[in-house]
Amino acid sequence: MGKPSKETMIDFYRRMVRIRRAEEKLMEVFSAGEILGFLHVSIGQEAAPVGVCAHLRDDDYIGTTHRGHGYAIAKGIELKRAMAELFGRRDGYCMGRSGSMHLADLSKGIMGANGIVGGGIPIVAGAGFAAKYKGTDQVAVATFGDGATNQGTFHETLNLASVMNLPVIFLCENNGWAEFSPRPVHAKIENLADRAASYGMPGVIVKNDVIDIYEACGEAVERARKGAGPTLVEVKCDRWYGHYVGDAQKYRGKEKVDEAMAKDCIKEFEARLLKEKILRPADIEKIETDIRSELEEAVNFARQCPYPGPEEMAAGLYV
Amino acid sequence: MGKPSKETMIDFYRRMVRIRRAEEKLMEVFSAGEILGFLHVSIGQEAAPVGVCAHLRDDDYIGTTHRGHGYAIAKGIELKRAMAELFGRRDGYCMGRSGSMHLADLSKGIMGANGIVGGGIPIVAGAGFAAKYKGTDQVAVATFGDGATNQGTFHETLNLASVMNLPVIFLCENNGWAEFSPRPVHAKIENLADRAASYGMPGVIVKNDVIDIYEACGEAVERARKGAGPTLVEVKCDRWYGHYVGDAQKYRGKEKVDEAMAKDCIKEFEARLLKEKILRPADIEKIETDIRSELEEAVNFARQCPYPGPEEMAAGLYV
Amino acid sequence: MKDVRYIFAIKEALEEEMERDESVFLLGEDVGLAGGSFGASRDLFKKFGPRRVVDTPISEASLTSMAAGAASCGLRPVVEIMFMDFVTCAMDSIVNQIAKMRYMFGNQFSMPIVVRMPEGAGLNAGPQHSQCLEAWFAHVPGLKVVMAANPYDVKGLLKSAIRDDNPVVFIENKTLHAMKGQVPEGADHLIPLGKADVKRQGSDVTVVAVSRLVNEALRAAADLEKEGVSVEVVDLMTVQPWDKEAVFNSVGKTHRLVIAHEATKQFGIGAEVAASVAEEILDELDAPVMRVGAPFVPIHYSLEKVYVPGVEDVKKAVRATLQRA
Amino acid sequence: MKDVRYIFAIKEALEEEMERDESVFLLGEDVGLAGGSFGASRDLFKKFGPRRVVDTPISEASLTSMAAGAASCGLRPVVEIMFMDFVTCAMDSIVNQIAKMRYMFGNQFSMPIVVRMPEGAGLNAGPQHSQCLEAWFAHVPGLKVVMAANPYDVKGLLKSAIRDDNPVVFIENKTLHAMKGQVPEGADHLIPLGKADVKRQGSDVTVVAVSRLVNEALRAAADLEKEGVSVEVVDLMTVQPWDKEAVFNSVGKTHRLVIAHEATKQFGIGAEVAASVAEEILDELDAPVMRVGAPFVPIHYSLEKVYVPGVEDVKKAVRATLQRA
Ligand SMILES: Cc1ncc(C[n+]2csc(CCOP(=O)(O)OP(=O)(O)O)c2C)c(N)n1
Ligand SMILES: Cc1ncc(C[n+]2csc(CCOP(=O)(O)OP(=O)(O)O)c2C)c(N)n1
Ligand SMILES: [Mg+2]
Ligand SMILES: [Mg+2]
Repeated sequence: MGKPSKETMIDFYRRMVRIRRAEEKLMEVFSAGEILGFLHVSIGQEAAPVGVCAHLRDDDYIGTTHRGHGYAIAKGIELKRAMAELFGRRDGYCMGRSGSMHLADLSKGIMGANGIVGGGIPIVAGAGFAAKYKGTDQVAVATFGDGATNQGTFHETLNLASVMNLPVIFLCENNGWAEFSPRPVHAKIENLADRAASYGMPGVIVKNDVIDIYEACGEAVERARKGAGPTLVEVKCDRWYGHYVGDAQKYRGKEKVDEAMAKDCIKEFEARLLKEKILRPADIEKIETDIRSELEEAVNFARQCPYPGPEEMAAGLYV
Repeated sequence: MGKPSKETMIDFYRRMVRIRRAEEKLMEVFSAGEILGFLHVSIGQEAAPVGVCAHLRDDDYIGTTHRGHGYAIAKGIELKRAMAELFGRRDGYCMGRSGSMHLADLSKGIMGANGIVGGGIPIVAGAGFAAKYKGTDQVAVATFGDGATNQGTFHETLNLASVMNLPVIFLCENNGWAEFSPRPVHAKIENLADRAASYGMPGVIVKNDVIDIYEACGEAVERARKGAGPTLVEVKCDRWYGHYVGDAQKYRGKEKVDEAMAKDCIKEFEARLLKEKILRPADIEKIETDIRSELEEAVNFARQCPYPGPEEMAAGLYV
Repeated sequence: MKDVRYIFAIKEALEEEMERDESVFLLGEDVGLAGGSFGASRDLFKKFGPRRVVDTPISEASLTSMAAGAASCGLRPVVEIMFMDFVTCAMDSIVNQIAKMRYMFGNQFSMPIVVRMPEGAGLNAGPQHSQCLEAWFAHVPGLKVVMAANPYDVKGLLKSAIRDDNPVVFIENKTLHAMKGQVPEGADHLIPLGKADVKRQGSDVTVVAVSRLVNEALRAAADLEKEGVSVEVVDLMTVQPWDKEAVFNSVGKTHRLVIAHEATKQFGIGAEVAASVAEEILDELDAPVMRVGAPFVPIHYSLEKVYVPGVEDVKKAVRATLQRA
Repeated sequence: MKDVRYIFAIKEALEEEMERDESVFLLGEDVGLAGGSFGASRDLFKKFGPRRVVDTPISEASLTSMAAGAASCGLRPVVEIMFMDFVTCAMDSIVNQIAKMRYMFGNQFSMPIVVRMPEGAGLNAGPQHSQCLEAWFAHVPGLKVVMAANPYDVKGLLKSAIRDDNPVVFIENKTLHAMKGQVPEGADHLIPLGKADVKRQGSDVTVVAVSRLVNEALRAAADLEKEGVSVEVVDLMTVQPWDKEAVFNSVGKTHRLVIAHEATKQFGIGAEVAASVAEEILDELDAPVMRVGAPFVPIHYSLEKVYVPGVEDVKKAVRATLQRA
């Protein structure tokens, strides 16, 4: 794995912006009441999905969480049908049955978001198990937050993956918060990657920088693909908005929020690309325009999709 | 905490022998069909209960497992009523309701054995929580096997105890087996004490020697008592007999079993005490005789206790 | 009496019992600083401090068992499971440990613990955030199971649950959290566990309901009155042990029975009520028993309104029992 | 046909299906080298190797979900939970994940997984090793629940369960493991899920039973025949979805119904059968429905024999339904 080329870097940038704009659009339509239920955005955390998914093929697996739009988009979900799902429409990926917390597209290896904290980690390990069982070189990426690392399933699954030598990457986005409680409520240690030692697997810490993440995940994916076993990667990042859209983060204080927002993985990367003349302002404008119209299209698609009919509710529970 | 005195050393010896003989007696009456259900003995592992309980007061807590007779005895359970419980009699500690896997005597701080692997660990932490809540200097000891350290509750509870700074000692008896599967099936790492680092707590390894255990646990208990938080102690030991009485350990091979049995924490301690002239052969004889008659008495007591009557079954489910 | 929201009535119950008894404490995810995900412990952290209002990591299994350990040592924990769906992570704690500890240890100690959890659909939160699982707990010897339909009841029942020396699974309904109702002030408002409440007298049909469906049944009864049908609404309030006598008395009067809950109808708690009637007072029935409950599918995100049973379903069921003379 | 023990019939089913389909594999604690705690996979490790007979650490929650992940990627896992009591550790996996994955992900994949677990008392293994919890799973949309009463059935049902593209909770009874019975040789022995089996024809009373209680009911029927009572025994075999038609047909013939299972009677699966009868074919009943099930206490170590329902309880219940002309 060499350094990313200029084209790749521009692509990373475009992908991060695309996630950002998509989630901003979601916040907008959610606030307008067009999307129901809970909405958890990952704004400020776009580097990790782009950095890890750059190494993944369509037949590699990824499992996400309640805060999983970024990964789904980076792994190749179609915005139209994803939007339709969040709008609860029949043409959504889950036929309008599940919304944001359960976005999935197995054809792209997106195994599904999960509403249970820690619930998805072992499921993704199961995809790794299947790859190993079948003798393919597919890998599986389990993504989760810092809060999830205190669930029993985190521990059990890292141990299982380790003793079974599964091709799994455990990717923890440590944004310092689990809902409304900060890190000290959840763990005494600061670096969750240290927990890898309990399972005899490597643990790696990276900052919220797409290139750093790309490189760290590249090694982890390579290890997994060649049968050398799982890795735990911890990304240090910040949560900009509240736990869910509508959470005013009073418990956190405006100052701390401003501090978090000041660190922007997109703006920082943009500045670097501009400085290194990899990107010109005109490119940025073009990227933004393209994304904007793609998103308009996706939202319009979703809006005009029909809701599932009541008679569809009972269909498909069993094969 | 100084070095143990000669009297204390003799006392340790006596306590270990008492546990050994009690379990040998249990095996005997179990094989004769006088005890029902499952029986898991801890023969070869007597050093840990004696070493840790030497630091505990009656109002300190301990929680045990399916293999917990040793701790219950070391913490001060009455052999008579314990035996009666295993015989399923009305005068047993649990009124004959529960048998070996649920031996408890809260008046001595024995919170109960647990039939669920990993199930007792958080319950004991709850006792530590209560002590802290009440502002006492009581401590709580959770005992469990190596196999249990792969359950989610092990992880969750060590983390909880750590963030809450609870007065708990986590005592892992690493006998290298969980039922019929050896260590490599269960964990990639050899030293389970290393897992303490995941919670920012000290992890200590000791060999199966009562004095070593006594000293390591002394430090851990002291830490807990003065409010400095939990410790994980790993005792490296061997399982002599099968998982339960009746398990011929074919999966293990006679040679390996012989190897394990060659390491005897009692015989080794005895040899040392004899060599150092702390103990004379006549003392040993006296100890054995006393214990034998105590055990005869306990078994006779149990035998003559009545079974609970059918009408007692429904009593006491609710207060 | 003053007008109070359901969630605030819960808070009042917690606050009063904590004031009354130093051994009562709260434990759960975000119950402290944040005051609970739904606000049940708002301001209690400020008032009682981190010793008695304890934020935890996300560890449902172990925090619940930890509370059990504390209860066996004389404390009275009130655990919050944020959504009932997450109690699936703590089933060993509740079923193998909490429910059995007193009995299996020969009555050496009691187990005064309350595990609160909001259930139900209504927030479009999807299949893993909307379930109603009370039937599981009702099937477990050693537990009590309580469900409250309005602010008045939730306060009185929760206070009783906290004072009870047995473990109580205390189930709220998320859509009731915002409901307003008259609630007595002062610490003496206690509603006994194990007793049903006849929320409306009637003579033609008995509707036995729990939680949100009690309110739906009352609405149905009001509507049906206009059609000349007199419906008696019996709120079980405690599902385990349930008040068979009250139900049988009512059925003995009306001879027609509908049972309504939001949980999946199949193998739900309504089945036990219907079965008991068919077993013990079959002759009282002048018409088939009807059950109202959710259909046999996971909770559907965008068809939630279709999914959730409500007033119309109760009316339909009542009418069905009346088809027979 | 040859005489085979129940546990060995399970092994035959596993072995045949593994031979037939490369995607079938076994996963669980001590299922490999040791051949399973009760011997269900004896020798399969030797035959199929560690790739397909996979020993795991003690991690019920995660190993079950791991199997689910593998199933969503095209494998067909058979998970062993050593004692049903331990499934309390894996309820999120089974209920929030396995049961819902196909539906909530819009039918993008199926979930061909079998989770085997032995239930029941009989080994004096005490309150945490003897429970019968099938009612929980029957209440969960998305799962199938299967219980087999003898070696013939267990083989045919397990093979069908493994071939089924839906998740199946497959419940054995520990005391049946040693039972001998005639079992067909060869791979074609399949018993369809969702169909009940009339194990004995009769005209006076219908006994609907599952698992061990089917055999107890057959014993009861043989005894009662001597008293001139003709008992029809219907083995549900599949508890979810259960064969309402078969039960209703039988009740339509005998007009008297007893339901028998080992699980705690209150809120057990018998309640659903009784409730459905009271709801849909009430007029067919000539006498109150009777249920046989365990009393409402944890399983008692030394009074296990008193605790466990058996042939005498079935007889008593049958006689009770006959008291009414
Ligand atoms: C088992 C379970 N417990 C609690 C919750 C409620 N909950 C949803 S997200 C969340 C916090 C998760 O924190 P983290 O893992 O750090 O992810 P982040 O939200 O920061 O991305 C909690 C407690 C849940 N969904 N599932
Ligand atoms: C949740 C749960 N899973 C499985 C079992 C079955 N089981 C009983 S003891 C045991 C092995 C425990 O090994 P370890 O913790 O090392 O203790 P040891 O028996 O070696 O003392 C297992 C798997 C159980 N009792 N509970
Ligand atoms: Mg976080
Ligand atoms: Mg061990």
